Amino acid sequence: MLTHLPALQVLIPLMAAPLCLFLRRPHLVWMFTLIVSGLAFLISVALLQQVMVSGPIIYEMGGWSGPWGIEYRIDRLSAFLSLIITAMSTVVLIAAQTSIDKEIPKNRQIYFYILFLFALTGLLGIVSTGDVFNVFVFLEISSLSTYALIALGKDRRALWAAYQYLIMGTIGATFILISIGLMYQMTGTLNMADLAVLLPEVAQTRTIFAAFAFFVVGVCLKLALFPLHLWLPNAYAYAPSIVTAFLAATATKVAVYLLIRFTYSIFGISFSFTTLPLQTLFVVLGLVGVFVASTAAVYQKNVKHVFAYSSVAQVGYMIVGFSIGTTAGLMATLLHLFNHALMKGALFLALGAVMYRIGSVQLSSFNGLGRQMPFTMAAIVAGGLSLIGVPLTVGFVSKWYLVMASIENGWWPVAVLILLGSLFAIVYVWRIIEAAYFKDPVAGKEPAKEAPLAFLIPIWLLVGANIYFGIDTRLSIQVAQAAAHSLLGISP
Amino acid sequence: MTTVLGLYNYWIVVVLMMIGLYIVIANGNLVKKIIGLNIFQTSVFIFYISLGKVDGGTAPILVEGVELYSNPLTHVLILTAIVVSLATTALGLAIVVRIKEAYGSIEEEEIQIKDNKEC
Amino acid sequence: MLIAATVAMLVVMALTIIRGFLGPTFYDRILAVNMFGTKTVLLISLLGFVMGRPEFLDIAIVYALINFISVIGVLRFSNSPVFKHDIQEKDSGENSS
Amino acid sequence: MAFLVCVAIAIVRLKDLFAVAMLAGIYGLLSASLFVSMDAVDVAFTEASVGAGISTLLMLTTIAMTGRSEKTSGHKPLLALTVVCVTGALLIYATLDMPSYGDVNSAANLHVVQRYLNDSFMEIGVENIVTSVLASYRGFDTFGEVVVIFTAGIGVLALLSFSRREKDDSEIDSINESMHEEHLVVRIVSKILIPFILLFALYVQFHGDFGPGGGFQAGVIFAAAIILYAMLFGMSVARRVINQSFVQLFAAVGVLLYGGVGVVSMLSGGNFLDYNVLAADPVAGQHLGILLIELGVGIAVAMVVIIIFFNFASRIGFSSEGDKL
Amino acid sequence: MMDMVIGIGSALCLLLGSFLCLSGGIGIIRFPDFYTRMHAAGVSDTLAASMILIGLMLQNPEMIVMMKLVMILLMTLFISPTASHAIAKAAMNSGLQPLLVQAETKTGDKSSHL
Repeated sequence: MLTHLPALQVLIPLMAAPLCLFLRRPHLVWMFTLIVSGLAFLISVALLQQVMVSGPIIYEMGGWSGPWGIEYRIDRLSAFLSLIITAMSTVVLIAAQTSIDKEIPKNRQIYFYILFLFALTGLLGIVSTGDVFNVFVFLEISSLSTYALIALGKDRRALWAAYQYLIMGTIGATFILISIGLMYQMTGTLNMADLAVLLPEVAQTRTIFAAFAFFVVGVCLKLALFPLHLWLPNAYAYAPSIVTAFLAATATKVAVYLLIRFTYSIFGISFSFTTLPLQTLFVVLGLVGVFVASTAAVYQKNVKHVFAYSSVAQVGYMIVGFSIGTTAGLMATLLHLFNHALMKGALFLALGAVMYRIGSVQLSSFNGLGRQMPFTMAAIVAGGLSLIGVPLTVGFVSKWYLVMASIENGWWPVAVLILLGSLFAIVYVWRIIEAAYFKDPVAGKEPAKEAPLAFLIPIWLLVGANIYFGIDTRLSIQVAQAAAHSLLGISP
Repeated sequence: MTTVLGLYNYWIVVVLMMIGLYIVIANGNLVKKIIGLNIFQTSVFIFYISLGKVDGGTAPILVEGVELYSNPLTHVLILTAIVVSLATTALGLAIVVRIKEAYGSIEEEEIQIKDNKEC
Repeated sequence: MLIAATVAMLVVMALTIIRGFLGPTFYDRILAVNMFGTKTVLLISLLGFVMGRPEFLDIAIVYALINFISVIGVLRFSNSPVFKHDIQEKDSGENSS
Repeated sequence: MAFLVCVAIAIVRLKDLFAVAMLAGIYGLLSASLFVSMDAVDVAFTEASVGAGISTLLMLTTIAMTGRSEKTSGHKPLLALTVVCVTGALLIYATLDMPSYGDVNSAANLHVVQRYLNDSFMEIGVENIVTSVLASYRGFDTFGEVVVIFTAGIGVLALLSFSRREKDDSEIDSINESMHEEHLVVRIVSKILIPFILLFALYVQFHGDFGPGGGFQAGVIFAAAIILYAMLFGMSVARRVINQSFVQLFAAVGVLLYGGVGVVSMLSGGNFLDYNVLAADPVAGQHLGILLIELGVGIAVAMVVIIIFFNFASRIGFSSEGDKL
Repeated sequence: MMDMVIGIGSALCLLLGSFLCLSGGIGIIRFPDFYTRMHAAGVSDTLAASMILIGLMLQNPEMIVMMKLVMILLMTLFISPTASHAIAKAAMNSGLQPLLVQAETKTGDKSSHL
């Protein structure tokens, strides 16, 4: 059975989803989903271990090898990503039942879990496949389920946000489809490894340039890189809290993964960065994104909006690290992927808890919450500190590596700008802290109780991880480094 | 001249794609946006199929005595893609129906005005 | 001969499309769509023969069916109350112009 | 080809959504004929039933609920035009280095495909290469495709299903009652046609090995027959004939059947979806596997399309009721 | 000899069908109001389609192809009039009046009122 692990990881959530329909009782379905997600998590741990020791695993779907069939190719990067995804989904699901009970009508809860499983499947499928068209199919599985999940939000603006996301996401996916078509036309293959071999021969054609351009634009739409980020804040803000936490922690990460996978492993770094002006473009866009989004975050009234804009800013950091193009830069990006998933997961879950208790996440309703929900607010503070990049949290680690990487490359201004960006983070996190601890609660309002345990456990799990990986960085750095090395073709 | 003839097909496809994309971006009506999306996707399908066409070939179903077939792989890919586009359309329209019920309108601008009032 | 018939079919299709554009009433358009569908069925059967693979007539059958179903669909949904009102409004506007 | 451009431009210009939806249907038909002329018969099959059939129906249903005329808005199309022009220019630029249309020796037609063309009959034993690639070489993609459509079905259910069924049924009933009094002829002809359509769906389902067709197309045709029935005899009658939750379960069964074949092959020692191990003889195994998964696809697709349509259609009564209030 | 007769027969059928189609197409463009256009479309459609299909049948000796063609023919014969009927009826119900009636009601002749 061990040899089937790469396939099983995707298949278990996939097959479990239709089974949910047979269970009928939301409570049972929740348990089942949680177990399935946990199982996927265990598999991903096993896979990561295996990959770290033995190198990439290749699994041939249907027994057809190479470019003829579809193969799954798990290398360090994809194992790392699937670890993040499954870990986040499991943690988030612990809180799901409590939160969903309140936010979604009973007769739709089963569908919620099924869609959640499909979203998980899609994301896992994207990271583990070795076939570009299969990427498209799984991208659509995850996006379709995400649209529906967002539209399940209570507010009617959720529908509008979902619709916008659907339009943007589909355009993005279609762009990716065009790009795949162009690549196929020039090389005659869809297999990633095969493409990497065949592309350099035709790399100097205009068709491949266009293919690359379409791919980048398509992924950036999914990635919400500035200026294509417009769908993201609303989608995050109005989706059910659980969905927000899951998406914020995973979806953009997978898009970053795609970008890394295509530029580094398929097109090859020299093509991406020297033949085309991608590097400068990305650094500029990334930095502008950091500043614009951070500024926007400062002015938001809805706390979910604040963190959503901060997500856009964080994506900017990742893109900067990614476009530095050295091992250090890439490693910083990967670290940030992991760390950002941890902190955003914690923050949005905490917001979910607030939502659960007081039914609103407007900044004004946070007044005095520091005393009413001490544990939840403490978690938000910890997450916020991590977002700023205070030492002893994970945010510090990844920012440190990012700055180091840019200095190493001789990009002083970039390093300075990254640090400046953190200042903005201080401002917007401070506004929340100020409201929670230094303002009196609105008179006459029922004081809120502390969040239920179902929330506190996953929140503090994530916060704990935030601090643990901030202090003991060996594990995460080792994995990120190995992944970065293998991507750049350097043996560790 | 040969390039013009050889690429004419692709150019038409490009024009079609752009018309679809234009509808999606420029139109304010939600249903029409989805129709535009459909056109855009269908044009991409045509692009795929035309790159798999082989002069003098026939449909890739084996019969005796025929040596040249068109490319079956693109057909397979597009079959999958058509299904995906159907799924997207269905879901998109479902959201539109809900929007109509929630906002009483399916015009982009009216919805935005109503949203801004709430904020 | 087949080719000639195919060309004729294409011409007729063009004509029906023009009618579909011009309208002027809603039912003209349905009619155009219906006729267009029938012509497509014929075109596909002819194409099958032109290309020498007549076993593809299945597609023509599907077309005929789908065409019928969509015409019925159009009529069915044009019957909903919200809608009828709309049509009449529209038609009267168009006729007067 | 020029037809397509005309239709597309007309779609841009027309404001009447109903006409637009119908033109979209024509667009589907046209592109399907184009697919036939480019040898892609399976694709034409699917596009005809999806693009011209189901999508159009769904759009019509939606429009029936949301109103048909589009308001002219003072949108600024300038931005859109620039975006479109830039993208278009990029694509045209990309075409300049492409192999010309119909080139036998282009890379796309040489590399991977040759194996499918030359060896697939020996390895799989199915005349229709599209079917063998779809179901076996790239079987996992197809599985993904089934999952996509299932996801859409669940998404629609999650968005549109509602609990106040009893009351609305009567509402819909009253609308339908008037409907079938009017269309006696249509009803009788449809009564004759529906069994035939169902039979044809079965034919398509099992004939996919030799000619165009397969599970997906069959599923759509099957669903189309049911939809026709529902349109003519009323949603409530159709609901009585086909129970909603039963349909849901069946859709799940379809997906599970596909996946189950994969798991069985996994258990019997092959990889996921490796049909060779299903029977003693690899080719027989492939046949069995393809038959089963096509069946799975057919069931899942038919049920999902029915789910989607039913949920849309039962909303009509709901929203018109809302309008009155 | 037989072959030639069949060949000529099929060619004739095809030609006739094409001609009918074309005339229908011209009719749908040129006729003044909906009901006349409907007439042009409906009547020419059915005959033209059957002509062309019969022409095709004559071309091909294979049994299965023949069967399919017969099926298409039967279906057009069923579907086309039904669809035309449905459209016309719907148009009538929605209050769209033939040109003739419109003209007459304008001149004040009440006898032909519906």
